[in-house]
Amino acid sequence: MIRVLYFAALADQAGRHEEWLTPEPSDTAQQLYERLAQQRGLRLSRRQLRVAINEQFADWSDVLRAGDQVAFLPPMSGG
Amino acid sequence: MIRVLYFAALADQAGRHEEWLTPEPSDTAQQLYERLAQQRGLRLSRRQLRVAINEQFADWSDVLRAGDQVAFLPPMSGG
Amino acid sequence: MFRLTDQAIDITAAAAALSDPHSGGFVEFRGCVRNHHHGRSVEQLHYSAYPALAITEGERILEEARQRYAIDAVACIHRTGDLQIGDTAVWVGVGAAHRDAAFAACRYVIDEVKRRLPVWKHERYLDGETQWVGCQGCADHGHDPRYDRQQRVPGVGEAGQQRLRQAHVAVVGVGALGCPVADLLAGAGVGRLTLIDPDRVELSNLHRQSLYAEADVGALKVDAARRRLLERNSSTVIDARPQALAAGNDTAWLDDADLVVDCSDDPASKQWVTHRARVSGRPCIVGGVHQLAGGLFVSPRQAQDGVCWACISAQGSDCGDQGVLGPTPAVIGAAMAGEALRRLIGLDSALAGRWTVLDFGSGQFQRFVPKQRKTCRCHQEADGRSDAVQRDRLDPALHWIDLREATERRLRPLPGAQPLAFDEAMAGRGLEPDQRYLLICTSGRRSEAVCHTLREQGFGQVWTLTGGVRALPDESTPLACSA
Amino acid sequence: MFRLTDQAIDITAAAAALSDPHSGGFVEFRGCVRNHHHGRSVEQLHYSAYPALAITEGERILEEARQRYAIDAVACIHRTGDLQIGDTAVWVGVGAAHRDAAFAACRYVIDEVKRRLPVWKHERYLDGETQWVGCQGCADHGHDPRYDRQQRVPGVGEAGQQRLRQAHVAVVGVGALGCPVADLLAGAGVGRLTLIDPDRVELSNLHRQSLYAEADVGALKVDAARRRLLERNSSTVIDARPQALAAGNDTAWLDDADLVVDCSDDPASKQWVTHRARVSGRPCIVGGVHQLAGGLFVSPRQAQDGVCWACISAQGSDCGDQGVLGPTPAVIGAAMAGEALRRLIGLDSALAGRWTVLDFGSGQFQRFVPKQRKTCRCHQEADGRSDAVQRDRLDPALHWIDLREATERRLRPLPGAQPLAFDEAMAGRGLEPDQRYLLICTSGRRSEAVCHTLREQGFGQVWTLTGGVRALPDESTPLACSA
Repeated sequence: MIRVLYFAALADQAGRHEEWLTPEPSDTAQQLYERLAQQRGLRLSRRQLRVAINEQFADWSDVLRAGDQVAFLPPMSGG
Repeated sequence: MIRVLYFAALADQAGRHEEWLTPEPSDTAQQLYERLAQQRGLRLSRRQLRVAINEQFADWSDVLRAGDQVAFLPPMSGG
Repeated sequence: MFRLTDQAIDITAAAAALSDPHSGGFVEFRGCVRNHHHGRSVEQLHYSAYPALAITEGERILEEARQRYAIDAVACIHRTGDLQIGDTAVWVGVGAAHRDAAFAACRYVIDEVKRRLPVWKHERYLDGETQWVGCQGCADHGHDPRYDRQQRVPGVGEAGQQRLRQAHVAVVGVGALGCPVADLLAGAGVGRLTLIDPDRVELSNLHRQSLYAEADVGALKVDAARRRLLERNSSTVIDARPQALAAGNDTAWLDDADLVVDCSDDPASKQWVTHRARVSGRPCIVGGVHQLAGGLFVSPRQAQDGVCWACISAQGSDCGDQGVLGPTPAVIGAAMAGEALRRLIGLDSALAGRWTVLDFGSGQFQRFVPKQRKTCRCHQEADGRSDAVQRDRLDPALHWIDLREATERRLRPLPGAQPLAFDEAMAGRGLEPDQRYLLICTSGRRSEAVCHTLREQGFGQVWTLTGGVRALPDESTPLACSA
Repeated sequence: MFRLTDQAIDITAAAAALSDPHSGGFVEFRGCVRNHHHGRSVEQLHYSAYPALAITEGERILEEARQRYAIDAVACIHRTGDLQIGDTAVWVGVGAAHRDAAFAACRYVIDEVKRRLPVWKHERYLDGETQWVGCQGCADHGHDPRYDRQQRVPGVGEAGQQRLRQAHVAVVGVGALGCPVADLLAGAGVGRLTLIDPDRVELSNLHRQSLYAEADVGALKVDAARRRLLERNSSTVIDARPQALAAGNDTAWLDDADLVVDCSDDPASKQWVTHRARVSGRPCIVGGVHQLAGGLFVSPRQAQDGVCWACISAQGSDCGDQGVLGPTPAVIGAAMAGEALRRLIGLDSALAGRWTVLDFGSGQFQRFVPKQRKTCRCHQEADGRSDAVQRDRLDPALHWIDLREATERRLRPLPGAQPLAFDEAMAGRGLEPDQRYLLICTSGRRSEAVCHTLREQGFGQVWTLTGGVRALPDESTPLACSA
C-alpha cells in the first residue's frame, strides 16, 4: 500500500486530502498520477505539478514502492 | 560679507567650522575655494567636493553675493 | 517622511507608520555601526551633518523614489551624534503593492542617501586613532582595474580611457538599439550620457531591450535605463530627458554632446542628427533595423563628405515598425557602440563614412559609401544653394514655399516665393501632392519638419532648403528670383 | 532559522535575533495580506502547507542563501492558517557586513520561498467567491503580448514561439559572449537555460558583461546571471552549474539540451562541443573574439558535414585572453543568439555550416565554409579511423600512445601502442616535443584533454583519435597493428 496526499486545488478536485492505494508493479509517479487524474477527474496537467515521495521532491520517473508516501503539489503560492 | 561653512575633514584642515569674509567682486565659488585652500592649507581638491550656496547645492561657477552662506562639502559618508 | 535625529531611532514606530492595507510587501533597511572598517576595529562613531541641506536633500530623495517606483509609502531616518557598536545609523522603510517596487525603491533611497546626503562619519578605532570616512579612492584618482581589459587593446591605454571619461554622448532613443549602446558606453567608462526618449517600458519591449526588467514596466525608459546603468557603473553621470528629439523642439542642449548616437525609430530624428553632423562637423552614428537585417551609418571624419539620412534611406534602408527578433538590433546596437568608442578614443575605423549593412537573413554583410547629393533629391536641392538664386536654372516647375513669419520675411525678402504659415503647411493645406515644392524657412528646421510630414502624407516631390535662408550665399543680398 | 507558524509572527523578536556587531546592514522583507488581488477585493486568506516538506525546503533555501552571499545571518518565518488584511504572511531578515549582500540574499530568499515552498494561498473575496491562487495564467497558456514583436517576423508566429518555450539551451560560459546570448534567449522566451561557468564576477568583467552589476562582484556568475535573467523574464527556468565544461568532467546532463552554445574562452570546451555536435547530430554554436574581430561557427544542418573547433582554429581563429572592447563580443554574442533562435524556431540560416568573421578593425565581414578534414590534422586522424588499423599506411613515424587503464586495455588490446598513464601524459612525461603522437583512450575524451594540454605546452605534432577505440570499425576485433 502507498499513501497519496493531495493539496490545495488538487484536494478540492479529488474530493479528499489523502487516500491509500495499491500501486501497479513498477508504477512510476507519472503513471500513478495519470491514472488518478482519470479516476478522480483531476484537471491540473502533470506539467503544472511537482511530486514528492517520502517528504522529498522526486522525479516523475521514480518507481513507487510499498510504504511510500506520495504527494502531488500544485503550483505553490506562498509569501 | 559672506559666511563660509566647513565640514568634516575640511573643518579639521581649516581649523574652524565657519568664518566671515568679504569676497572679491564677481568672485565665483571656485575662485573663493581656491584662494581659501591656499590661505588655510586645505588639502582636498575641488574635484572631490561639492559646494552649496544658501543651503542649496550650487555650481562652482556661481557668483557670490553679499549675505550668501557658502558651504564646502567633502565626500559624503552617511548611512 | 525624512528625519534627522540625535536620539535612538524607534524602528517599531517608524515601520508601523508605513502600514497600508493596499501594500503587500514591505522592505526595510537598517544600517548599523559595525565593529570593523577596512580591517580596523571600530570603537565609536560620530555623525555630523549640515542639517538644513540634509533635510532638503533627504526629502528630495524620497520624492524621487515616489516618482520612480510604484510604492505606497517611503520613509527614512538618519542619526547624528555619537553612536556605539550595533546602534542603528540609518533606517529606510518602503511599502508597495508588489515586492519588486519595494526592494528597488528601498535600494534606491539608501544608495542615494549614502551618495548625496550631507552627513559625515568620523570613526574612532580601538588603537585610539580617528578618521573621517570618505570616498578618496574613487575612479577619478589613478588607475581603475575595471577597465584593464579594454585598456590593453592597442591604441586605448590610459590616454584613451581618459578620453572616454571626459566624453559626453547623447543617445537618442533607448529602445532595442539604445539599450546595448548605452549599456556598452557606460560599461566602457564614458563619463556622461544624455538619454532622450519619451516612451515608457512595455511588456512587449522586454525581449529585445536589455536594460529593462519586468519591474520596470510602466516606468519612463530614461529613468529605468538610468537606474540599471548606475547599477552597472555608478561613476557614470546620466541625464535623463523624457522627450522626443524632433525638429521643432529646443535641442540647443545637444550641442554639449561630443557625439550623438541616434537609436530612434524616427526618420525625422535621424535626418536631423545626420544633417547637424554634416553642417557642424560633429560626429554622429545612426542605426536602423528591419526584421533580420540592420545597418549603421557612421559619419565621416570630414564633415563635408557627410550625407544625410534622407540620402541613405533613399537607397533602400527602411526601418519600419515591423516584427523583429531581439538579436538583430542587439548586433547593430553593439556595432554602433563599438564605433562610438573608436571615435571617442581616436582609433581608426573602417566604417567611418560608410553605411554598413549586416543581413543575417541572406548572410550578406556589406559596407557602402552612400551616394552623396546624386540620388537624394532633398540633399541635392539643398546643395544647389547657390544655384537656387537663379531658380530657373534649377527647376522652373519648382514652387518655392516660404514658411517664415512676416517679420522674418521683411528682414530678408524672397521674391517669387509663396508665403505659407507653418501650421497650414504641416497640414498640407494649399499644396497639391503632384506638384513640386522647395520649402524654405530661416534655419532649415521648420522646412525639414514640414518636408518629412508631407512626404509621409504622400507628397512625392517636396524638398527642403537645408540650413534655410541663413545658409544662402550672402545674407545681406536680397535674393533675386527670376520667376 | 526557518519556521512555519499558525500564530502571528513576532517581528521584533525575530529581527533582534539577527543582531551581530559584525553586521553593518540589515534588510527585512514582510509580505502582508493585501486588500486586493488582480482587481478583486480580498476579505480573508488561508494558507495551507505540506509542513514536513516545507520545513526541509525552507531550510534548504536559507542554506543556499548562506552559500551564495557573504551574510552573517538569515531567517525566515512563514504563516499558515487564517489571516486578515494587513497580517504578516511571511518575514525574511538578513544581516551582513555590506548592504549589497544583505539586499541580494533577502531578495533571493523571498523569491525562492514564493517559487518553491509547498504552501498554498486560498483567497476569499468580498463577493463571497473563493479561489486557490496559483500560476494558472502563466506563459504556457495562450498568447503572451510580451512576444508580439518577434512573432510578427515571417516564419515565427505562435508555432515558433511554442518551439522556443519548449526548448532547452545550454550556454557554456556566461562572460562577454554568454551574457548577451543568455539575455536574448531568455528575453525571447526560450523555456529552459542551463548556464555553465565556474567563475565569479570581477570588477574588470563589468565593462563587457552586461548581466552583472557592481553589487554582483564576488558572486558566482551563474547565480548573478540567473538573478538578472529572472528579473528580465520570470517564466524562464534556469539551471545554474558553477563548473567548467571540460573533457574530463561528467557531462551526460548536457544531452538533455536541444542546442549547446559555447561562449567560453576555452578551446578544449569548444573542441568538445563541436565534436559532440558532429558525432551526435545535435546543433551547436560556437563563438570567439579577438580585439576588434570576432567570429561564430554554426553547425551545419547535416551532422556529417560538421567540422570540429580544431579544424576552425587551425585556419587562424585565435581567441586569446587579450585586450577587448566590450562591443566586439556583444556583436558576436548577439549574432550567436540570433542563430540559436533561428535554429530552434526552424528558420533557414545563411550562416549554418559557416565560420562567419566580423572584423570591425578592417571592416571585413566574411563567411567561410571551414575546410573539413584536409587541414585539420586532429580531425584527419580521427576520420582516418579505418586506415588507422594499418598504422603504416597512415604514418609510420606516428607513435601510438594508449592512455587507458590496464583493465580497459585487457578488454580491447591495441598491440604496438605504448601505454602511458593519463597523469603522466598530461605532464608530458615520457614524451618528446619533436616526435609525432596519436593519443588514444576508450571514448576519446581523455585523449582530447591530453592533446590540447600538450599542444599548449609546445608539442606541435600530437593528435587524438576522436571517439577513442569505441569508434573504431569493429569493437569485437582486436586491432592488428603492423608496426
